[in-house]
Amino acid sequence: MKNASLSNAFFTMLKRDLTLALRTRSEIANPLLFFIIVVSLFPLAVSPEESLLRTMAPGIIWVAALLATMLSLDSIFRSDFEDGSLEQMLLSPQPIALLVLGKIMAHWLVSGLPLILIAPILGISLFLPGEAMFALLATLALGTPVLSLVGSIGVALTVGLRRGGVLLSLLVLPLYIPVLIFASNAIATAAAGISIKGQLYFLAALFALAVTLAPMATAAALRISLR
Amino acid sequence: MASEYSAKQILEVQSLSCTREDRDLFSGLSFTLTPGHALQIEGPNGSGKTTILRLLCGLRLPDEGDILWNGQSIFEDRAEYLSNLAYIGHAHGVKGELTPLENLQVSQAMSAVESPISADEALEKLGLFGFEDAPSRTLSAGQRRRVALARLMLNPVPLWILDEPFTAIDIHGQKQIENMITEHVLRGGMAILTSHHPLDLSDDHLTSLNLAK
Amino acid sequence: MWSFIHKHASPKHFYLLAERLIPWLGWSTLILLVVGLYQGLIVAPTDYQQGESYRIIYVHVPAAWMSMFIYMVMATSGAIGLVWKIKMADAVASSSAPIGAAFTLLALVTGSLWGKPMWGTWWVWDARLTSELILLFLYLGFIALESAIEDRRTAANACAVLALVGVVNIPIIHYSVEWWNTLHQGATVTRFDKPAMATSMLIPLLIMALGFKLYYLYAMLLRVRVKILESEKDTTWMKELITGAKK
Amino acid sequence: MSEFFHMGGYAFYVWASYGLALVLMLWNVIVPIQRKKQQLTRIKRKLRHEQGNNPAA
Repeated sequence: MKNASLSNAFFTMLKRDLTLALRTRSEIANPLLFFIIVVSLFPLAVSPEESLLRTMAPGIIWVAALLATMLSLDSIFRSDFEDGSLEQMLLSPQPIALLVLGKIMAHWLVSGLPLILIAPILGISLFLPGEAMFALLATLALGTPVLSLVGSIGVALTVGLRRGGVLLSLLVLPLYIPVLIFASNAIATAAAGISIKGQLYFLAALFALAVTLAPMATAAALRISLR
Repeated sequence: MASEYSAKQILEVQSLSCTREDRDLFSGLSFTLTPGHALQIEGPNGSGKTTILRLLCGLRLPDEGDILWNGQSIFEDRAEYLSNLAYIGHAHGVKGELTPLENLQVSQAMSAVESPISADEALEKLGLFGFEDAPSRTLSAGQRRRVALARLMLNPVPLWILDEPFTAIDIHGQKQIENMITEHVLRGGMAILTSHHPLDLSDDHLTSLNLAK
Repeated sequence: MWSFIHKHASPKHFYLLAERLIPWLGWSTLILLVVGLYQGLIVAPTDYQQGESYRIIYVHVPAAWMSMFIYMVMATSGAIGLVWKIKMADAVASSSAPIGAAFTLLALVTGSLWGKPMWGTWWVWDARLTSELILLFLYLGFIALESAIEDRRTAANACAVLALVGVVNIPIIHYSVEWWNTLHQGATVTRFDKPAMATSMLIPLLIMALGFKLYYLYAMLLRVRVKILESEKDTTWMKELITGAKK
Repeated sequence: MSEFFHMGGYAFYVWASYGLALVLMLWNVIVPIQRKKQQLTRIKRKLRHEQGNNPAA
């Protein structure tokens, strides 16, 4: 397997999924709109009072980011499963984990990246102090790929099921908890002006662990689901 | 015509058996496929035709028995076997949002074989001249299946496994596909297909397997 | 070596083995639990700080230990079933899930029942209780996935992957929750500590822990036996066994 | 004896914990035993049914 064909397979898969996502606009817009709406629910539900919202801002934004990613996970394999191209991918001599990594990266670019770009605006709407903005962006940049990677394992396990949606959240959300804890805490600590190196290192470690192990687990799960 | 594929590529199926919801579809199924031969599998719906093809591709594990490619089980060295195999299922995997050209580029990148002809030529061979750039969803079901079959032209592999390749194809198209298969087999390739469509291959090139209990 | 494992891992041998083991396990579990309860509830002295309420420990702590232990067993047997395709390993994993979930629930509720007299609230976001709660979600995810997939073998393999992913995440979740808990500790130490364990208090705990382990083996084998009856009902050896044993 | 049940005022908490433990542990024993009985009768009925229509077999 010449590595030229390996990288070619990876980038073709990435380009393929990106073109597919760009051609169905709604796939990008929905998670983003969901993210915005959920964040703007909290001031209505809790209180518009500044000091309260400021303390809750990190948690609100991160829980909303978690749920938005969860919603968009289904699109990674669902349409490919229905029209048989997932079968073709499993029958390719190229390593499946690599192809899966390409798909997950495309999913992150379509769902994770927009969240990062829009998060500062929502941060401002929740009175998040300026010092915390960097922490918000850094934690989202490190955390959302982990959400896509770990989420892809869950979606690979439930791709064959008709009503896999709710089950997916039960499988995946517990695995998101470490990311949620360190990310939302990092923003809160940064808001208080304290250095957040420790939290960022831990998030980076989770990212490294996820990017190496998750594609293999997803590949195994796909082979099982498509039996 | 010298066979393009080395003679030692043999597919051996040894006493394969498979059950579905504790109703055994078939058991003790054994056959050997050598270059220059085709196997046509017939049988009523639900008799496990598609299941056998999925077993032969290694997508599904048999309950008992084994499948060997060049004497080695296909479940051990997957990449080796898959680089010699092309499977076109009932759901053929052509993305509606992508154009035929884009679809072929993706399948080309995922195979490990250099393609002798360009994607355009492959599409032309399947009578899709002029449709290369239209999104596949605007094509008819038959045309979309031909885009899938064009993969066989683009990535030449010895073993073809085709599930009902003639569905939704018009008469003229069926002739074309039939020739494609017979040429492939006469060139020393191998094919396993489920279909009731008669293939004009002499008996020493074609064996049929009927699953009707 | 493989033939030995495959022979003993065959449903037939496993069933006969289980049939022989189950009565012994049942009785020894009962004896151990009775002795443990007697020691824990009667013999063990009253704790000078917590009075009698600390006796909940003899159910809470063994249950918490078991909830973790059983998830490890599920992940290992799932891996064995996934890699070596041994059906019995899948049966062990899926039989262990409900027992593990029950122990996790037991640990959670007894934890809250123990917390109430000490701090006046039913639930406190203590590190161990929170980890236990997340472990319960992992168990429920396992059970939900297994019941969602029709084909038995696919379900077993999918759950094995989930259990393996879960088992990799358990230490990470545990560390994160501990770290998160120390952050929000604040001044009042609501540490959820076992009282200083005098040996007379420790012995019943170990007896109960052993009793719970035997109980798990007993209950799991009961469930595995039913799974074998369901999956092997058409085999000749099963029919002979049933027709032969006319009891 | 009543002092024992009183559990130094914590009777409810202690006995609730042990009661729940008993219920959960019994449930995980009774359910499989019942399912075993049901499965056995189902297999026996199937066997009788099979022997019924081809007694020679």
